Amino acid sequence: MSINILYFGMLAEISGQANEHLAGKENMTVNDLKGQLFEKYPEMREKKFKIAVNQKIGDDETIIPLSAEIALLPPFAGG
Amino acid sequence: MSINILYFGMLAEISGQANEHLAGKENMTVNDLKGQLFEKYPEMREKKFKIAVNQKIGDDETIIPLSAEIALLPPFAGG
Amino acid sequence: MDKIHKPKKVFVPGAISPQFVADSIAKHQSKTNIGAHAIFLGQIRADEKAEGHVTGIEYSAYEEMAEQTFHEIREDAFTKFDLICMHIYHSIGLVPTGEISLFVFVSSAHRRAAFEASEYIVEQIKTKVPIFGKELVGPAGEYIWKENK
Amino acid sequence: MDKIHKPKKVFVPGAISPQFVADSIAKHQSKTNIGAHAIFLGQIRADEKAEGHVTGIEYSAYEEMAEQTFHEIREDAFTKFDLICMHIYHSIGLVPTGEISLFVFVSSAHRRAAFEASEYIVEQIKTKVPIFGKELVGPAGEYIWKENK
Repeated sequence: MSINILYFGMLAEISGQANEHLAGKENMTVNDLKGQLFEKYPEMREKKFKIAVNQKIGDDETIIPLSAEIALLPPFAGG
Repeated sequence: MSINILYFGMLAEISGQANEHLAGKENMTVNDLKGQLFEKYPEMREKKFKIAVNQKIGDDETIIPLSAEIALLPPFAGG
Repeated sequence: MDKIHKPKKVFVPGAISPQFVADSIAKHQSKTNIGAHAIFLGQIRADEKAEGHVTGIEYSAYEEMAEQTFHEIREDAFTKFDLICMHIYHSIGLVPTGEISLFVFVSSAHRRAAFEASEYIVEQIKTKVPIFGKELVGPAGEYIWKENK
Repeated sequence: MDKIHKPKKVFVPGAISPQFVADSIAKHQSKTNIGAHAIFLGQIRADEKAEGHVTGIEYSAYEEMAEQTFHEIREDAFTKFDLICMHIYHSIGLVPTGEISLFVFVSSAHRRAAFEASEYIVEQIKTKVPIFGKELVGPAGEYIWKENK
Protein backbone atom coordinates (compact mmCIF):
# COMPACT_ATOMS: atom_id res chain seq x y z
CA MET A 1 0.00 0.00 0.00
CA SER A 2 1.31 3.37 -1.01
CA ILE A 3 -0.07 6.70 0.23
CA ASN A 4 -0.11 9.82 -1.91
CA ILE A 5 0.77 12.82 0.23
CA LEU A 6 0.32 16.45 -0.81
CA TYR A 7 2.35 19.14 0.94
CA PHE A 8 1.28 22.77 1.10
CA GLY A 9 2.90 26.02 2.17
CA MET A 10 5.75 25.74 4.61
CA LEU A 11 5.32 21.95 4.76
CA ALA A 12 6.14 21.72 1.06
CA GLU A 13 9.27 23.72 1.82
CA ILE A 14 10.29 21.27 4.54
CA SER A 15 9.63 18.19 2.42
CA GLY A 16 11.17 19.86 -0.61
CA GLN A 17 8.31 18.69 -2.83
CA ALA A 18 4.62 19.22 -3.56
CA ASN A 19 3.77 15.53 -3.23
CA GLU A 20 5.29 12.12 -2.70
CA HIS A 21 4.31 8.51 -2.15
CA LEU A 22 5.07 6.90 1.19
CA ALA A 23 4.71 3.26 2.13
CA GLY A 24 1.61 2.63 4.22
CA LYS A 25 -0.10 -0.32 5.84
CA GLU A 26 -3.72 -1.47 6.26
CA ASN A 27 -5.73 0.32 8.98
CA MET A 28 -3.08 2.93 9.35
CA THR A 29 -4.19 6.00 11.33
CA VAL A 30 -3.35 9.64 10.83
CA ASN A 31 -1.27 9.35 13.99
CA ASP A 32 0.76 6.49 12.49
CA LEU A 33 1.40 8.58 9.40
CA LYS A 34 2.50 11.54 11.49
CA GLY A 35 5.05 9.27 13.18
CA GLN A 36 6.50 8.34 9.80
CA LEU A 37 6.56 11.94 8.67
CA PHE A 38 8.25 13.21 11.83
CA GLU A 39 10.93 10.57 11.44
CA LYS A 40 11.57 11.58 7.85
CA TYR A 41 11.16 15.35 8.42
CA PRO A 42 12.02 16.14 12.06
CA GLU A 43 11.41 19.85 11.38
CA MET A 44 7.68 19.12 10.98
CA ARG A 45 7.39 18.31 14.68
CA GLU A 46 7.45 22.00 15.55
CA LYS A 47 4.97 23.03 12.88
CA LYS A 48 1.25 23.50 13.32
CA PHE A 49 -0.68 21.66 10.62
CA LYS A 50 -3.84 19.68 9.93
CA ILE A 51 -4.14 16.53 7.90
CA ALA A 52 -6.91 16.13 5.32
CA VAL A 53 -7.90 12.59 4.36
CA ASN A 54 -9.72 12.64 1.03
CA GLN A 55 -10.29 16.37 1.48
CA LYS A 56 -11.80 16.13 4.95
CA ILE A 57 -9.85 17.26 8.02
CA GLY A 58 -9.00 14.17 10.09
CA ASP A 59 -7.90 13.71 13.67
CA ASP A 60 -5.20 11.40 15.02
CA GLU A 61 -7.54 8.38 15.10
CA THR A 62 -8.84 8.74 11.55
CA ILE A 63 -8.14 5.58 9.53
CA ILE A 64 -6.47 6.18 6.20
CA PRO A 65 -8.39 4.25 3.51
CA LEU A 66 -6.70 2.51 0.60
CA SER A 67 -5.61 4.92 -2.13
CA ALA A 68 -6.55 7.92 -0.01
CA GLU A 69 -5.37 11.40 -0.90
CA ILE A 70 -3.62 12.86 2.12
CA ALA A 71 -2.84 16.56 2.42
CA LEU A 72 -0.69 18.35 5.01
CA LEU A 73 -2.25 21.75 5.58
CA PRO A 74 -0.42 24.53 7.42
CA PRO A 75 -2.47 27.33 9.07
CA PHE A 76 -5.02 28.90 6.76
CA ALA A 77 -4.47 32.43 5.52
CA GLY A 78 -7.38 33.10 3.19
CA GLY A 79 -9.32 36.33 3.18
CA MET B 1 -43.84 86.94 16.22
CA SER B 2 -44.03 84.92 13.02
CA ILE B 3 -42.91 81.31 12.69
CA ASN B 4 -41.43 79.91 9.50
CA ILE B 5 -42.76 76.39 8.96
CA LEU B 6 -41.35 73.90 6.44
CA TYR B 7 -43.56 71.03 5.28
CA PHE B 8 -42.18 67.78 3.89
CA GLY B 9 -43.59 64.76 2.11
CA MET B 10 -47.26 64.07 2.70
CA LEU B 11 -47.50 67.06 5.07
CA ALA B 12 -46.56 69.38 2.23
CA GLU B 13 -49.36 67.76 0.26
CA ILE B 14 -51.85 68.46 3.03
CA SER B 15 -50.76 72.06 3.51
CA GLY B 16 -50.48 72.55 -0.22
CA GLN B 17 -47.15 74.34 0.15
CA ALA B 18 -43.49 73.77 1.04
CA ASN B 19 -43.44 76.49 3.68
CA GLU B 20 -45.49 79.22 5.22
CA HIS B 21 -45.41 81.75 8.04
CA LEU B 22 -47.83 81.40 10.94
CA ALA B 23 -48.47 83.83 13.74
CA GLY B 24 -46.79 82.73 16.97
CA LYS B 25 -46.44 84.02 20.50
CA GLU B 26 -43.64 84.21 23.08
CA ASN B 27 -42.85 80.94 24.93
CA MET B 28 -44.98 78.98 22.53
CA THR B 29 -44.43 75.21 22.74
CA VAL B 30 -44.43 72.62 20.02
CA ASN B 31 -47.74 71.43 21.44
CA ASP B 32 -49.26 74.90 21.04
CA LEU B 33 -48.10 74.98 17.44
CA LYS B 34 -49.60 71.54 16.79
CA GLY B 35 -52.94 72.84 18.05
CA GLN B 36 -52.81 75.71 15.53
CA LEU B 37 -51.83 73.35 12.75
CA PHE B 38 -54.55 70.83 13.51
CA GLU B 39 -57.11 73.60 13.44
CA LYS B 40 -55.88 74.83 10.08
CA TYR B 41 -55.25 71.35 8.60
CA PRO B 42 -57.53 68.82 10.33
CA GLU B 43 -56.12 66.05 8.11
CA MET B 44 -52.80 66.33 9.92
CA ARG B 45 -54.35 64.92 13.11
CA GLU B 46 -54.24 61.42 11.67
CA LYS B 47 -50.70 61.67 10.36
CA LYS B 48 -47.58 60.51 12.09
CA PHE B 49 -44.90 63.22 12.09
CA LYS B 50 -42.13 64.76 14.12
CA ILE B 51 -41.39 68.42 14.55
CA ALA B 52 -37.86 69.75 14.23
CA VAL B 53 -37.07 73.04 15.94
CA ASN B 54 -33.96 74.58 14.40
CA GLN B 55 -33.11 71.16 12.92
CA LYS B 56 -33.40 69.23 16.18
CA ILE B 57 -36.33 66.93 16.83
CA GLY B 58 -38.45 68.45 19.61
CA ASP B 59 -41.12 67.04 21.87
CA ASP B 60 -44.45 68.60 22.84
CA GLU B 61 -42.87 70.67 25.63
CA THR B 62 -40.07 72.15 23.52
CA ILE B 63 -40.20 75.93 23.50
CA ILE B 64 -40.08 77.54 20.08
CA PRO B 65 -37.46 80.33 20.15
CA LEU B 66 -37.84 83.59 18.27
CA SER B 67 -37.20 83.24 14.54
CA ALA B 68 -36.93 79.49 14.80
CA GLU B 69 -37.04 77.28 11.73
CA ILE B 70 -39.75 74.68 12.26
CA ALA B 71 -40.05 71.57 10.10
CA LEU B 72 -42.85 69.01 9.96
CA LEU B 73 -41.26 65.66 9.21
CA PRO B 74 -43.29 62.62 8.16
CA PRO B 75 -41.86 59.12 8.71
CA PHE B 76 -38.32 58.71 7.39
CA ALA B 77 -37.72 56.57 4.34
CA GLY B 78 -33.99 56.88 3.66
CA GLY B 79 -31.82 53.92 2.78
CA MET C 1 -8.54 64.31 4.43
CA ASP C 2 -10.40 61.67 6.38
CA LYS C 3 -8.82 62.52 9.69
CA ILE C 4 -10.35 65.99 9.75
CA HIS C 5 -13.82 64.50 9.11
CA LYS C 6 -15.07 67.55 7.30
CA PRO C 7 -18.77 67.55 6.56
CA LYS C 8 -19.10 65.85 3.18
CA LYS C 9 -21.79 66.12 0.60
CA VAL C 10 -23.93 62.99 0.93
CA PHE C 11 -26.77 63.61 -1.52
CA VAL C 12 -26.31 62.73 -5.15
CA PRO C 13 -29.00 63.36 -7.77
CA GLY C 14 -30.64 60.15 -9.01
CA ALA C 15 -29.27 56.62 -8.81
CA ILE C 16 -25.76 55.71 -7.65
CA SER C 17 -23.99 53.80 -10.42
CA PRO C 18 -21.85 50.67 -9.99
CA GLN C 19 -19.07 52.65 -11.67
CA PHE C 20 -19.22 55.23 -8.90
CA VAL C 21 -18.79 52.41 -6.38
CA ALA C 22 -15.81 51.06 -8.33
CA ASP C 23 -14.17 54.49 -8.45
CA SER C 24 -14.61 54.86 -4.69
CA ILE C 25 -12.97 51.49 -4.09
CA ALA C 26 -10.08 52.31 -6.43
CA LYS C 27 -9.36 55.54 -4.53
CA HIS C 28 -8.68 53.49 -1.39
CA GLN C 29 -6.00 51.26 -2.85
CA SER C 30 -3.25 53.73 -1.98
CA LYS C 31 -4.26 53.54 1.70
CA THR C 32 -2.17 50.52 2.58
CA ASN C 33 -3.19 50.45 6.23
CA ILE C 34 -6.66 49.28 5.12
CA GLY C 35 -7.29 45.54 5.35
CA ALA C 36 -11.08 45.38 5.15
CA HIS C 37 -13.82 47.24 3.31
CA ALA C 38 -17.50 46.75 4.09
CA ILE C 39 -19.94 48.16 1.57
CA PHE C 40 -23.69 48.37 1.91
CA LEU C 41 -25.87 49.17 -1.08
CA GLY C 42 -29.60 49.80 -0.91
CA GLN C 43 -31.38 48.86 -4.14
CA ILE C 44 -34.98 49.74 -5.11
CA ARG C 45 -37.25 46.68 -5.07
CA ALA C 46 -40.20 46.17 -7.42
CA ASP C 47 -42.49 45.42 -4.49
CA GLU C 48 -46.02 44.38 -5.32
CA LYS C 49 -48.70 46.74 -3.99
CA ALA C 50 -52.44 46.77 -4.45
CA GLU C 51 -52.01 49.47 -7.13
CA GLY C 52 -49.28 47.57 -9.01
CA HIS C 53 -45.50 47.14 -8.93
CA VAL C 54 -43.19 49.76 -7.51
CA THR C 55 -41.37 51.31 -10.47
CA GLY C 56 -39.12 53.65 -8.51
CA ILE C 57 -38.78 55.88 -5.47
CA GLU C 58 -38.71 59.64 -5.56
CA TYR C 59 -36.59 60.84 -2.63
CA SER C 60 -36.81 64.25 -1.02
CA ALA C 61 -35.21 65.48 2.17
CA TYR C 62 -34.92 68.26 4.67
CA GLU C 63 -31.48 68.67 3.19
CA GLU C 64 -29.74 70.96 5.70
CA MET C 65 -30.84 68.86 8.66
CA ALA C 66 -30.11 65.64 6.79
CA GLU C 67 -26.55 66.66 5.90
CA GLN C 68 -25.99 67.71 9.51
CA THR C 69 -27.39 64.39 10.77
CA PHE C 70 -25.17 62.45 8.34
CA HIS C 71 -22.22 64.41 9.71
CA GLU C 72 -23.16 63.51 13.30
CA ILE C 73 -23.57 59.83 12.35
CA ARG C 74 -20.08 59.94 10.77
CA GLU C 75 -18.49 61.53 13.84
CA ASP C 76 -20.24 59.11 16.15
CA ALA C 77 -19.15 56.09 14.09
CA PHE C 78 -15.53 57.28 14.00
CA THR C 79 -15.66 57.47 17.81
CA LYS C 80 -17.29 54.06 18.26
CA PHE C 81 -15.32 52.01 15.71
CA ASP C 82 -11.68 51.82 14.72
CA LEU C 83 -12.17 53.06 11.17
CA ILE C 84 -9.77 54.43 8.61
CA CYS C 85 -12.33 55.77 6.12
CA MET C 86 -16.06 56.27 5.85
CA HIS C 87 -18.20 57.49 2.98
CA ILE C 88 -21.96 57.79 2.76
CA TYR C 89 -23.93 58.63 -0.38
CA HIS C 90 -27.69 58.84 -0.68
CA SER C 91 -29.82 59.57 -3.71
CA ILE C 92 -32.13 62.52 -3.98
CA GLY C 93 -34.81 62.67 -6.67
CA LEU C 94 -36.01 59.69 -8.70
CA VAL C 95 -34.33 56.28 -8.45
CA PRO C 96 -35.88 53.60 -10.67
CA THR C 97 -36.42 50.02 -9.53
CA GLY C 98 -33.21 47.95 -9.65
CA GLU C 99 -31.01 51.00 -9.12
CA ILE C 100 -28.99 51.93 -6.04
CA SER C 101 -30.09 54.71 -3.67
CA LEU C 102 -27.73 54.23 -0.70
CA PHE C 103 -23.98 53.53 -0.63
CA VAL C 104 -22.26 53.17 2.74
CA PHE C 105 -18.55 52.44 2.51
CA VAL C 106 -16.36 51.86 5.58
CA SER C 107 -12.74 50.76 5.72
CA SER C 108 -10.61 49.56 8.60
CA ALA C 109 -7.41 47.67 9.33
CA HIS C 110 -9.28 44.58 10.52
CA ARG C 111 -12.65 43.22 9.47
CA ARG C 112 -14.54 43.47 12.77
CA ALA C 113 -14.67 47.28 12.86
CA ALA C 114 -15.82 47.44 9.24
CA PHE C 115 -18.65 44.93 9.75
CA GLU C 116 -19.92 46.56 12.93
CA ALA C 117 -19.70 50.11 11.62
CA SER C 118 -21.44 49.25 8.35
CA GLU C 119 -24.48 47.85 10.08
CA TYR C 120 -24.55 50.58 12.72
CA ILE C 121 -24.38 53.40 10.18
CA VAL C 122 -27.15 51.96 8.01
CA GLU C 123 -29.45 51.61 11.03
CA GLN C 124 -28.70 55.16 12.10
CA ILE C 125 -29.47 56.49 8.63
CA LYS C 126 -32.78 54.64 8.49
CA THR C 127 -33.98 56.02 11.81
CA LYS C 128 -32.40 59.47 12.13
CA VAL C 129 -32.07 61.17 8.76
CA PRO C 130 -35.04 63.21 7.49
CA ILE C 131 -35.35 61.65 4.04
CA PHE C 132 -38.77 61.01 2.52
CA GLY C 133 -39.70 58.63 -0.25
CA LYS C 134 -42.60 58.34 -2.64
CA GLU C 135 -42.94 54.83 -3.99
CA LEU C 136 -44.25 55.15 -7.53
CA VAL C 137 -46.57 52.27 -8.34
CA GLY C 138 -48.28 50.91 -11.40
CA PRO C 139 -48.45 52.24 -14.93
CA ALA C 140 -50.67 55.20 -13.98
CA GLY C 141 -47.95 56.70 -11.78
CA GLU C 142 -49.79 56.53 -8.49
CA TYR C 143 -47.69 56.67 -5.35
CA ILE C 144 -47.44 55.61 -1.71
CA TRP C 145 -45.38 57.39 0.92
CA LYS C 146 -42.71 54.97 2.11
CA GLU C 147 -41.99 54.46 5.82
CA ASN C 148 -38.92 52.75 7.31
CA LYS C 149 -39.55 49.98 9.82
CA MET D 1 -28.99 30.29 -11.97
CA ASP D 2 -28.59 31.14 -8.32
CA LYS D 3 -31.37 28.86 -7.16
CA ILE D 4 -29.56 25.74 -8.30
CA HIS D 5 -26.46 26.75 -6.33
CA LYS D 6 -24.09 25.05 -8.70
CA PRO D 7 -20.51 24.92 -7.51
CA LYS D 8 -18.93 28.09 -8.83
CA LYS D 9 -15.35 28.89 -9.58
CA VAL D 10 -14.09 30.99 -6.67
CA PHE D 11 -10.38 31.41 -7.42
CA VAL D 12 -9.25 34.18 -9.69
CA PRO D 13 -5.61 34.70 -10.67
CA GLY D 14 -4.07 37.78 -9.05
CA ALA D 15 -5.87 40.78 -7.60
CA ILE D 16 -9.61 41.42 -7.89
CA SER D 17 -10.19 44.77 -9.60
CA PRO D 18 -12.71 47.45 -8.57
CA GLN D 19 -14.10 47.12 -12.11
CA PHE D 20 -14.85 43.46 -11.49
CA VAL D 21 -16.80 44.48 -8.39
CA ALA D 22 -18.73 47.10 -10.38
CA ASP D 23 -19.59 44.56 -13.09
CA SER D 24 -20.89 42.15 -10.46
CA ILE D 25 -23.09 44.85 -8.94
CA ALA D 26 -24.44 45.85 -12.36
CA LYS D 27 -25.45 42.25 -13.10
CA HIS D 28 -27.79 42.35 -10.10
CA GLN D 29 -29.79 45.37 -11.14
CA SER D 30 -32.24 43.26 -13.13
CA LYS D 31 -33.07 41.28 -9.98
CA THR D 32 -35.75 43.58 -8.66
CA ASN D 33 -36.54 41.51 -5.59
CA ILE D 34 -33.16 42.55 -4.15
CA GLY D 35 -33.25 45.44 -1.67
CA ALA D 36 -29.86 45.12 0.02
CA HIS D 37 -26.33 44.20 -1.03
CA ALA D 38 -23.54 43.63 1.48
CA ILE D 39 -20.06 43.49 0.04
CA PHE D 40 -16.89 42.59 1.89
CA LEU D 41 -13.48 43.24 0.36
CA GLY D 42 -10.20 42.06 1.82
CA GLN D 43 -7.30 44.35 0.90
CA ILE D 44 -3.58 43.61 1.37
CA ARG D 45 -2.04 45.78 4.10
CA ALA D 46 1.55 47.05 4.07
CA ASP D 47 2.12 45.74 7.59
CA GLU D 48 5.45 46.56 9.18
CA LYS D 49 7.53 43.48 10.05
CA ALA D 50 11.04 43.16 11.43
CA GLU D 51 12.28 42.48 7.88
CA GLY D 52 10.45 45.46 6.34
CA HIS D 53 7.04 46.31 4.92
CA VAL D 54 4.75 43.71 3.41
CA THR D 55 4.74 44.30 -0.35
CA GLY D 56 2.20 41.63 -1.26
CA ILE D 57 0.84 38.18 -0.49
CA GLU D 58 1.38 35.14 -2.65
CA TYR D 59 -1.65 32.87 -2.23
CA SER D 60 -1.69 29.14 -2.84
CA ALA D 61 -4.39 26.62 -2.02
CA TYR D 62 -5.37 23.00 -1.91
CA GLU D 63 -7.67 23.99 -4.73
CA GLU D 64 -10.00 20.98 -5.02
CA MET D 65 -10.69 20.92 -1.30
CA ALA D 66 -10.94 24.71 -1.19
CA GLU D 67 -13.51 24.87 -4.00
CA GLN D 68 -15.50 22.13 -2.28
CA THR D 69 -15.33 23.97 1.04
CA PHE D 70 -16.46 27.22 -0.61
CA HIS D 71 -19.38 25.29 -2.05
CA GLU D 72 -20.33 23.95 1.39
CA ILE D 73 -20.08 27.43 2.90
CA ARG D 74 -22.40 28.71 0.16
CA GLU D 75 -24.97 25.97 0.72
CA ASP D 76 -24.83 26.45 4.47
CA ALA D 77 -25.30 30.23 4.16
CA PHE D 78 -28.27 29.82 1.81
CA THR D 79 -29.86 27.57 4.44
CA LYS D 80 -29.13 29.91 7.35
CA PHE D 81 -30.01 33.27 5.78
CA ASP D 82 -32.77 34.48 3.52
CA LEU D 83 -30.53 35.35 0.58
CA ILE D 84 -31.27 35.96 -3.07
CA CYS D 85 -27.69 35.84 -4.39
CA MET D 86 -24.23 35.01 -3.14
CA HIS D 87 -20.86 35.27 -4.84
CA ILE D 88 -17.41 34.59 -3.44
CA TYR D 89 -14.14 35.31 -5.21
CA HIS D 90 -10.66 34.76 -3.81
CA SER D 91 -7.29 35.51 -5.37
CA ILE D 92 -4.72 32.87 -6.12
CA GLY D 93 -1.10 33.83 -6.86
CA LEU D 94 0.45 37.21 -6.11
CA VAL D 95 -1.65 40.13 -4.85
CA PRO D 96 0.33 43.33 -4.23
CA THR D 97 -0.23 45.59 -1.24
CA GLY D 98 -3.32 47.82 -1.65
CA GLU D 99 -5.04 45.35 -3.96
CA ILE D 100 -8.08 43.19 -3.21
CA SER D 101 -7.80 39.45 -2.56
CA LEU D 102 -11.28 38.56 -1.29
CA PHE D 103 -14.70 39.66 -2.57
CA VAL D 104 -17.81 38.37 -0.79
CA PHE D 105 -21.08 39.65 -2.26
CA VAL D 106 -24.48 38.78 -0.78
CA SER D 107 -27.88 40.14 -1.75
CA SER D 108 -31.24 39.86 -0.04
CA ALA D 109 -34.66 41.49 0.03
CA HIS D 110 -34.00 43.11 3.42
CA ARG D 111 -30.79 44.32 4.97
CA ARG D 112 -30.58 42.04 8.02
CA ALA D 113 -29.96 38.82 6.06
CA ALA D 114 -27.27 40.50 3.95
CA PHE D 115 -25.39 41.88 6.96
CA GLU D 116 -25.49 38.63 8.89
CA ALA D 117 -24.56 36.44 5.94
CA SER D 118 -21.67 38.66 4.91
CA GLU D 119 -20.00 38.44 8.28
CA TYR D 120 -20.73 34.73 8.67
CA ILE D 121 -19.32 33.82 5.28
CA VAL D 122 -16.11 35.79 5.79
CA GLU D 123 -15.52 34.10 9.17
CA GLN D 124 -16.16 30.68 7.63
CA ILE D 125 -13.70 31.37 4.83
CA LYS D 126 -10.99 32.49 7.24
CA THR D 127 -11.24 29.34 9.38
CA LYS D 128 -12.27 26.57 6.99
CA VAL D 129 -10.78 27.06 3.54
CA PRO D 130 -7.29 25.64 2.89
CA ILE D 131 -5.68 28.74 1.46
CA PHE D 132 -2.07 29.60 2.30
CA GLY D 133 -0.33 32.94 2.09
CA LYS D 134 3.26 34.05 1.86
CA GLU D 135 3.67 37.63 3.01
CA LEU D 136 6.47 39.13 0.95
CA VAL D 137 8.47 41.58 3.02
CA GLY D 138 11.14 44.15 2.40
CA PRO D 139 13.14 44.96 -0.72
CA ALA D 140 15.07 41.67 -0.68
CA GLY D 141 11.89 39.64 -1.19
CA GLU D 142 11.98 37.70 2.05
CA TYR D 143 8.72 36.18 3.22
CA ILE D 144 6.69 35.10 6.24
CA TRP D 145 3.92 32.49 6.16
CA LYS D 146 0.70 34.22 7.12
CA GLU D 147 -1.68 32.73 9.66
CA ASN D 148 -5.32 33.77 10.25
CA LYS D 149 -6.28 34.57 13.81
